[in-house]
This record gives sequence, structure tokens and C-alpha cells, in this order.
Amino acid sequence: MSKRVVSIIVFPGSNCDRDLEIAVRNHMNVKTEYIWHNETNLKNKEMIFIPGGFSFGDYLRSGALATKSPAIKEVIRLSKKGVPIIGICNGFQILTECNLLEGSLIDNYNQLFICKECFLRVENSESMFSSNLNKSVVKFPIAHAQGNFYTSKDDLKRLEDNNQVIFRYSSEKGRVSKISNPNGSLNNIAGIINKEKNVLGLMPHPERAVDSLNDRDGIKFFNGLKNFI
Amino acid sequence: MIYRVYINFKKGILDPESEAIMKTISRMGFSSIKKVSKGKFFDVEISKTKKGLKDLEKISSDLLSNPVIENFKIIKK
Amino acid sequence: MIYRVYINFKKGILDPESEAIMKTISRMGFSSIKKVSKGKFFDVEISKTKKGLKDLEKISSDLLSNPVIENFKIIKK
Amino acid sequence: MKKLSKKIIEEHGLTEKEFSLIKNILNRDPNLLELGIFSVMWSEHCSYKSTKKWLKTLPTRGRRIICGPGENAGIIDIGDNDAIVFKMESHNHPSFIEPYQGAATGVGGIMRDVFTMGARPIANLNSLRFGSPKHSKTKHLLSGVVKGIGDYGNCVGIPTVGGECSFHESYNNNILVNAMCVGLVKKDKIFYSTAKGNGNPIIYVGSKTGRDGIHGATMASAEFDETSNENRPQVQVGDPFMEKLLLESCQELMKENAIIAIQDMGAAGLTSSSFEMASKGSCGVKLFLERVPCREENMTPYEMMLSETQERMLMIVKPSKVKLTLNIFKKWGLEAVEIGLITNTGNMEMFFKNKLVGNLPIKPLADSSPEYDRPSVKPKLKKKKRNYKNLSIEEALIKIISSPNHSSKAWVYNQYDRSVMCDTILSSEQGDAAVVRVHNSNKAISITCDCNPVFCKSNPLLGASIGVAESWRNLIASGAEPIAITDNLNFGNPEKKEIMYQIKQSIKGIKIACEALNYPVVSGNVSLYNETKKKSIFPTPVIGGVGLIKNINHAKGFKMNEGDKIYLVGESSGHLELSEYNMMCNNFEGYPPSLNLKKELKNGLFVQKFIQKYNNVVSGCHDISEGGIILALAELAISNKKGLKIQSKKSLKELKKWLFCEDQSRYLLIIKSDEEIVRYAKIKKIKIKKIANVVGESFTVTNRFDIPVKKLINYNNKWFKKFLDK
Ligand SMILES: Nc1ncnc2c1ncn2[C@@H]1O[C@H](COP(=O)(O)OP(=O)(O)O)[C@@H](O)[C@H]1O
Ligand SMILES: [Mg+2]
Repeated sequence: MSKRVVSIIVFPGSNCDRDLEIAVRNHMNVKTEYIWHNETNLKNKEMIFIPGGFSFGDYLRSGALATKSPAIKEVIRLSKKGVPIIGICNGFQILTECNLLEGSLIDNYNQLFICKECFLRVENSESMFSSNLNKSVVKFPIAHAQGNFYTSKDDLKRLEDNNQVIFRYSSEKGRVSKISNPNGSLNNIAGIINKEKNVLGLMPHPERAVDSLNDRDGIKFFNGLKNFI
Repeated sequence: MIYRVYINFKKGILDPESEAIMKTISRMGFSSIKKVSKGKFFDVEISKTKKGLKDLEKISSDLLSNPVIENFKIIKK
Repeated sequence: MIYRVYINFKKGILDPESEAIMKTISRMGFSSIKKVSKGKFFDVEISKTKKGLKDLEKISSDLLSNPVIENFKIIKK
Repeated sequence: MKKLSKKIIEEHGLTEKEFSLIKNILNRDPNLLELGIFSVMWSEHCSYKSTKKWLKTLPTRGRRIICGPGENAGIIDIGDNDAIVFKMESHNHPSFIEPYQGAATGVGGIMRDVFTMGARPIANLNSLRFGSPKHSKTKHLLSGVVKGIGDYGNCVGIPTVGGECSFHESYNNNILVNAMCVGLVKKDKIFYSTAKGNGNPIIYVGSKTGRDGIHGATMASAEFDETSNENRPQVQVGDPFMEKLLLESCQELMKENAIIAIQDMGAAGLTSSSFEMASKGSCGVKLFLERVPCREENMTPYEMMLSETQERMLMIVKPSKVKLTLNIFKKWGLEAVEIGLITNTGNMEMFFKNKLVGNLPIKPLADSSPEYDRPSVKPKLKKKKRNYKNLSIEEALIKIISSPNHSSKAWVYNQYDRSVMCDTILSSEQGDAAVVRVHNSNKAISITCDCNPVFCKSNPLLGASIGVAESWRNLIASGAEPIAITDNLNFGNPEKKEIMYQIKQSIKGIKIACEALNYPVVSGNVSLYNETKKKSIFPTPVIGGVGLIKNINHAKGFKMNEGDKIYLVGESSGHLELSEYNMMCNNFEGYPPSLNLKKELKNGLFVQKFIQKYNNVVSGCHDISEGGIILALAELAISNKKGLKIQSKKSLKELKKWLFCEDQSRYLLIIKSDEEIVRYAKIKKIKIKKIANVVGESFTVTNRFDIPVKKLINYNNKWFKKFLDK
């Protein structure tokens, strides 16, 4: 195992921290360290994950209350230095709430929590987060009530023009249409990166697709991250 | 005609959301903020008839609010 | 001192909840109801200082609302 | 002291006899606070006064049983120092009043019962009964309850992996919401609720106490009348985030060797938790009520003792660990307070601002709680003349799969996070039971919830036995060895002789089946007075079963592959009474199919052993229940999006009976080759028959009809969407 250590930020209401930790440890071959939300100093600055869950109960707006915690302030600072940061589900919501990523994740179009398997078309394999996924279609589950990606028309155009969209909800064959859009996201967006290309947010859960008993596309995702720490 | 229907929790009902928000505000160090309590409102456009207002009252109690835990108040905008 | 902070969606943002409510209202046959749009408010108690109001403005824009999708307005109660 | 008026005593749901018993115990009149405590402790909900006598007859012991009824939840041994903690509990009345909060707090309550014992919850299930879809309230109740269950479990991060959801007019004004939670604990890290140690501090942690659901426990024991719609009692609001904080902080504290006893504050809140802990340990308690954290101003001792505010725990800790305890809770942002201590007086002494406001003997109060042997009489089943229809096989099949009770429940389960914790191998739509891996191991547990109220109404004893057998069968079909059950007994008013008959017979039916199948009861819950306007629900004894899969590769669901063959295990007599087929034809009369428990055991063990021995040739397995063979086959086709060809040389009349009959103790095994099963069945003297092949894209009954599976799927997917969009 490599000596490198990846940081995982933990809030009292995080509930995918353990699952993520296992996926990272097993499929990135690194050590991991949990960072409690009120820590002000991150020892390991090579790569930071923000896991899914309900950080502070997801009251107000999902992810909003979490942005005020010391650890996130540190994440914001480190993001400016180019440290790779990955937010999954609630992590993505936190990243948009603290403006490290554009847009906002509002209520699913059907007003319900949705848990199901989704196919995702990988849009951009130049990004470090998706280089291993090679413009393929992958299958990760989603489980959220606020995953409906929204942003202004201009911002959306900029995101698309800059190739910042990484994952889009699609059919098994990669067709992107209304039918394959589970939550109403603009342009079927499931995951984006920032302009500087070091911050990724995605609603689906790759850490729930690393098991020999289920789907394994998540393994490719984590394997691909190995080269960037 | 536009009316605003205000909805808030009945007295004594647990409001975990307001509590969580208040905790965060304190953690952020804003000592001048003493208490937060949340409510919602609906701006409803109705036709200018007697029936309009009656219908509004009906949907306010039956649909917009949950009378078991919430109160509502209709105010002309 | 209590202030009320009103928050609503920016123009042009699709609000699934308001849409769903409007659909239900039409289905229920209330033809006099034309449009519904949702917002929320916070009643905030602050200390009677200059700082109090400034702090309130700060948390209204930084925490209570999300500028990508929402506007806010502070009104003395 | 002011004498309590007759009216007040009545309002507390106590009979005259019960009140004089109280005076005898105290040698004086109780004051209002004490009366309130007696009333909740002696309510049906807390004292089980109508059912205690019968519950005692249930089998509760077994090789794998670590803890049976009497604690917060039951515990079974699954080897390797691992144990499984589980229980089911109802939240029927609150969910009818406020479906979202009622169901949510039901889930919260049962999870606390499980993690109170040291276990980490690993799966939630639920059993839901709503009124007729035509009833005006059903839609609102359905959407609120499902959302409430989902939101709560999702937020805490426990997968909701299965359950049942069905509709029947007998639940029109009294829905059933039964929630089950299953947790995992190391055998040597189990916590119990027996208080010990004179002088040991009592710690309160969690939400501040409000005036929520005061008298909820007595309310749950009183029949609904027409006015309860207006006189709505205060409902409890759930805070799943607080629950998550309690769960994590308790788990952290439980590593510290600090806790002597721990108990959640459930029904009757501080009263029942403190009384039960003290009574189990035969000790006394001193409470200083002004220390109880309160959400509202001017709360009285009466309100504090009786409040049912959710997300609160009570624990006795070692004096030397108080500081550490408070620090751990602080880390999680929780308020924890030392509100009292254990004494050796045997009394519950309640102080408020230095004044003794109540003083009750604990043991007598608990031990002499009333126990009734209420009279019972067999109800006469009314015969109703109806016009029976006659449906073709195809018509009936389509009618069944598009009916509310057998339509795809995707709308429901998609609202439940089933994949969090990454150990869900099968959620309940993928097999007869949900299968959840024991984290970081090669074994799994299998879980299911079952009841057939239509059978129970016609014959409560047989119906309840069938419920137990069906849950056992579901576990077998999933590849497990069934271990034990929890039960949730939902009935009407026990003061009515006909209802008491249903209760007694159902418990007897459970007992008989559990004994025959070596499948004991480790925990449970009773919900009575499920009546509105004098109309009672169908008797609904819900069974929650748990089994063990020692080798995770033996877990079986509905999976089948092109070329597989489907074998029927067990015998069919053609019993159509009370079957889905008959009901579709408007015929609701008759008796449930008979149940031969010896045969049940024999067929089940055959399937179990066959899976273990020949795992590699078994693609999947499905038991046969409502809807008979044809529905079981259709479910397989729909779930796999694959065609099936069903062969039979029977005459049309015989064929119909055979396809739709609901005879018990039968399974479908989906097998890759014939040789092994034919040989093994011969050795074990089991009747098997190849009845279908997995082929193509059509569902075919040879020479009778043929329908594309896509079309079946469409029929199956329509109902919920249409109903909810209406
Ligand atoms: N129908 C039943 N079958 C078996 N055990 C039961 C049944 N009903 C209740 N019990 C047991 O009685 C005890 C008290 O149950 P209950 O009052 O529901 O607990 P709680 O106070 O946690 O809500 C528990 O140990 C429970 O398992
Ligand atoms: Mg309990």
C-alpha cells in the first residue's frame, strides 16, 4: 500500500463516510484519515473527499449548514492551491453551497427521494477524475432528494463550453434524454468540475458500486484517481 | 388579486430545522442573533370573486398547511 | 427586536413544489386559483444594536438564502 | 390534598377497580402526577393487560436465542461472536393523524429500541396496510407514510430494505404502520436495561422535553371515535438528525465501559423508561425534575414524566465515568444531564425544586399491573350474496398484476435508500426476503415481513400459522436457515368478545407454527383498539422473520437465465377459496388453504439443503403465495424481463385451479440442469415437477395464451403512478 493518505471530511450526519473509506482504501491503495468537521488543520493535503449523508441534518438547504464548518473553510483554502477535491452526493451539495462548484442542487423534480441504479455517460475523459473511464457508460446508484442540478442559462452554457460536465444521466447505451433523467437536472447533469479542474462534484455514488456482489464500475473510478495523488 | 398565505408551526411543536440553523449561527459567532424560527408562505393569485377567497381559505387549510402541526394566516398583498 | 427575512426563488427558476401544488389545485377543481408560488421566511430575534442588523444581513445572504437561486428581503416586524 | 374527581380518573382510562387497586398499593389516594403515571404504566400499550396471559404461551427459547421478549428487542446468535438484535413496533394511530410524522417517529422509535442494546442498525423494514384506494384519505396517507419512513431512515443512513404494502377497506379509518429494525452487535458487547448500584447517576440525553403526545400511550389504547378528527392530540415531530447523533454518540460511549443500563424513552417517555429499568433491577430511583431539559416554559412534573418527545435516552452510568460520558455527548453536540440517581428504597421519588411531588413503590406498581382473561366468542362470518364473475386465465392474471396489492411497488421502495452501508445484497423486490451482509464477512442475514389478513379474518388460528409459515418459507427461498421471529399483533377492541377470540386464536396459531418449525418468538408488540366508528380492522398479526445465510453465495433471489428450468416443489390441491383469483371474481367466501406443518418443514428443508448442496445449479428461488403458481411465475418474468413457457396437459378447468390455487408449502426453484434436482428429490421423497422453461420474450401458457413480457411489465407498472397523479 502506498504511504499516501487521503482525507475524508466527516460531519455528524455523514452516512457514506465508512463506505467511501473502504472504497478508497481498497481501490486506490492508500491510507485514509477521517477529518472531523470542526478541525481547522488538515495534515494530509493530497486529496480530499466529502462523503454523502445529511451533514447537519440537511436542514435549511442540503449542504448549507456544513459550509460554515472549519474543515470546509480549510477545504476552500486548499482548493485554491490545486488540491484535488471530490464531493459525492451531499459532498456535491456542500461544494455548490460554498461556491467551489457552480450551480445548485434543488429538489428532485418529482419531490421525492429517489434511490435507484443509474447509467451515466462519461462526458469528458480529459479530466483527472474521469481519465480512466474513457468516455464510457458506467452504472452507479443514486440516493438523494435534492439532486436536481440547476444554474442560470449563461452559467450552464459556460459549463458546457468549458467541458466542465463530467457525468450525465443516460440510458444503458449512452443516450441522454428526458427518460433517463431521474431528477430533472438541467442537461441531465450528474457531475461537474470547476474551471480549474481540481474539484469534482457528483450526485451518484461510485463507492456503492465496488462490490463483487453488485456492480463494479466504481472500481474503475477509484482506480483512476490513483495516479493523481 | 394576490394573497399571501403565511404558514408557521403551532406553538410547542418541535422545530428541528430552526434549532439546527440557530446552532450553526452561534457556531459562526454571531452573538447578536438570539433566535430563529422558520415559516413558509405562498403567494396565490386568485380571481376577483367571492368564490376566489373562499377557495383560497379551503386550499390553505386543506392543502397548503398541515392543520395538525401548522397554523395559517391569509393576508392581502 | 424581531425581523422577518423573506426568501423566494429567483424569477425563472422552476419550483417543482409550487408546480405540483398548482397541479393538485386544478385537479381538485378550484378554477378560481390562478397561480401559486412558494417562499419561506425566518423570524429572527436580534439584539438591539447596529451590529445586530448588520449580522442579520450577513446571515441572510450567506446562510439563510442561496444567491444562485434565491432572493431575500429583510423587514422589521 | 385535593381529591381526584371521577371524571379525571376516567379521563386517565382507569376503571374503578383499577383505581381502588391503586389506593390499596399506596394506602392512600394518588395525586395527579401519580395518577398519570399509573394510567400510562397500566395502559394496554405498556402493561399488555389483555394479552399478557396469552403472550406467555409463545415459544421463546432455542439454541440460537440470546435474549427473548422482555428487553427492548430480541437477540439471536449468528455465530462468530456476532448477534442480531431485532423487533417490530406499530405506530398506527399517530400515522393516521399525521402520516408523515407518525410513520417517521415509528421508524425512529424502533431503531432506538435496537441501538439501545448496543447494536448498530443495519436494516429497516416495514409492513403497511392502507384503506381502499377509493377511500378519500388513502392517497394522502400513503404518500405521507412512505415519505416519512423513507426520510427518517435515509437521513440516519440505515437502508430500508423491504416490507409489504397493501390496501383493504377494513383499514379505511385505521391504517397500520408497523416498522421493524434489525441491528448487528458483538455478543460480548450487548447492553441491557436492568438498573443497578445504589447512588449511580441517571443521565438523560437527547432532545429537550416538550409537551408532545402527552397521554399518547393511553391514547393508543383507546378506541377512536368520530370526534378524534377534531380533537387532535399533539403529535410528535421526529428529528432524524438527532437520532443519528444519539446513535453515533451511544456507539462511541458503549466502547468505554461506562454504561450500566440503558433504555430509550419510548411510549410513556421518562415514566416507563425509569420504571422499567428500576423494576428490572429491583431498585429505587430519585429524580430531580427541574433538571429535565425542557423545550417549553413552565412545564409541570406531570408533563415531564408523561411527555413522549422523541429522540431521548436514559442511562445509568458508572459514577467515575460521568465526566467522560458528558464529554462524548458534547462532542456530538448533544445535551446530557444528570437528572437523578439509583437508590435502594424500591421507590420512585420525584422531586421538583426540592419538593417531593410524587412517591411510588416501583415493584408493586409493575407487578400488580392488571392482567385480564377477557371473555371471547367465535364470531359468525357473514355470508354475502354476490354475483361471481368468471375470468379467463389471462384476464385474471392481468387483473391481479395490475391491482393495487400486486402492482409494482417501485414508487414505494425507490423512496427508500436501499444501498447505503453497501451491504444490501437483495432488497425485497429482488427476492422473497431482503438479504443483508454481515459487514466484512462472508455471511448474511435474511429478513422478511408477512401477514395475510384475509386468511386471518376467516380463520385467525390458521391465518396466523400461515403467516409464520410464509415468513419461514420466504427465508428458506432466499437461501437462509430461519432462526426466529418478532411479531406485531394488530387487532380491534379486546373488550369485544369476537375480537378477543381473534387475538387468542392468532396467538395460538403463531405458537403452533413456531413450535413446529422451531422458529421462536424473541420480541414483539401488540396494538389493540384499532377500530373507528365501531368497525374493527381485519386481524393482522404481522410476522417479522430473520434467518442466517452462512455462505453469502447461497443467497437467492428472483434471478433466472435464458435456458433455465423451473421446478415446482410441493403439492397442489387446487384450493381457490380466499385466493386472489376468487377475489378478482368477486368471491370473498370460504376458508384459507390448509397447512400441514410437517410437510412445510419437509419441503422447506429440502429446498434449503438443495441450495446448500447444489448452489451452482440454482439460479434463483421463489415461494408460492398469493396469486398462486401463475403469479409467482409472472413475477419472475417481470423481474428478469425474460420470457417463460409454462407446460401443462391439464384440462382448462383443472389448469385454472392449478395455476391460481394458493395451497401452502410450495416453492419454485430456478435450475440450470435437471439431473441434480431429480435425483435429490427422489432420495428425499419430495414431490417435484418441471413446470416451465425460461425462453424468449413472451409469457406463454402452452396452447392457452401468450403475452409479451413487456406488456406484463406495463400492466404491472401502471397503478401507483395513476393513483398518485390523480
Ligand atoms: N406480541 C409479542 N410477542 C412477543 N413479545 C412481545 C410482544 N409484544 C410485546 N412483547 C415484548 O414485550 C416487551 C415490551 O414491549 P414494548 O412495550 O413494545 O417495548 P417498548 O417499551 O420498547 O416500546 C418487549 O420486550 C417486547 O419484545
Ligand atoms: Mg424500548
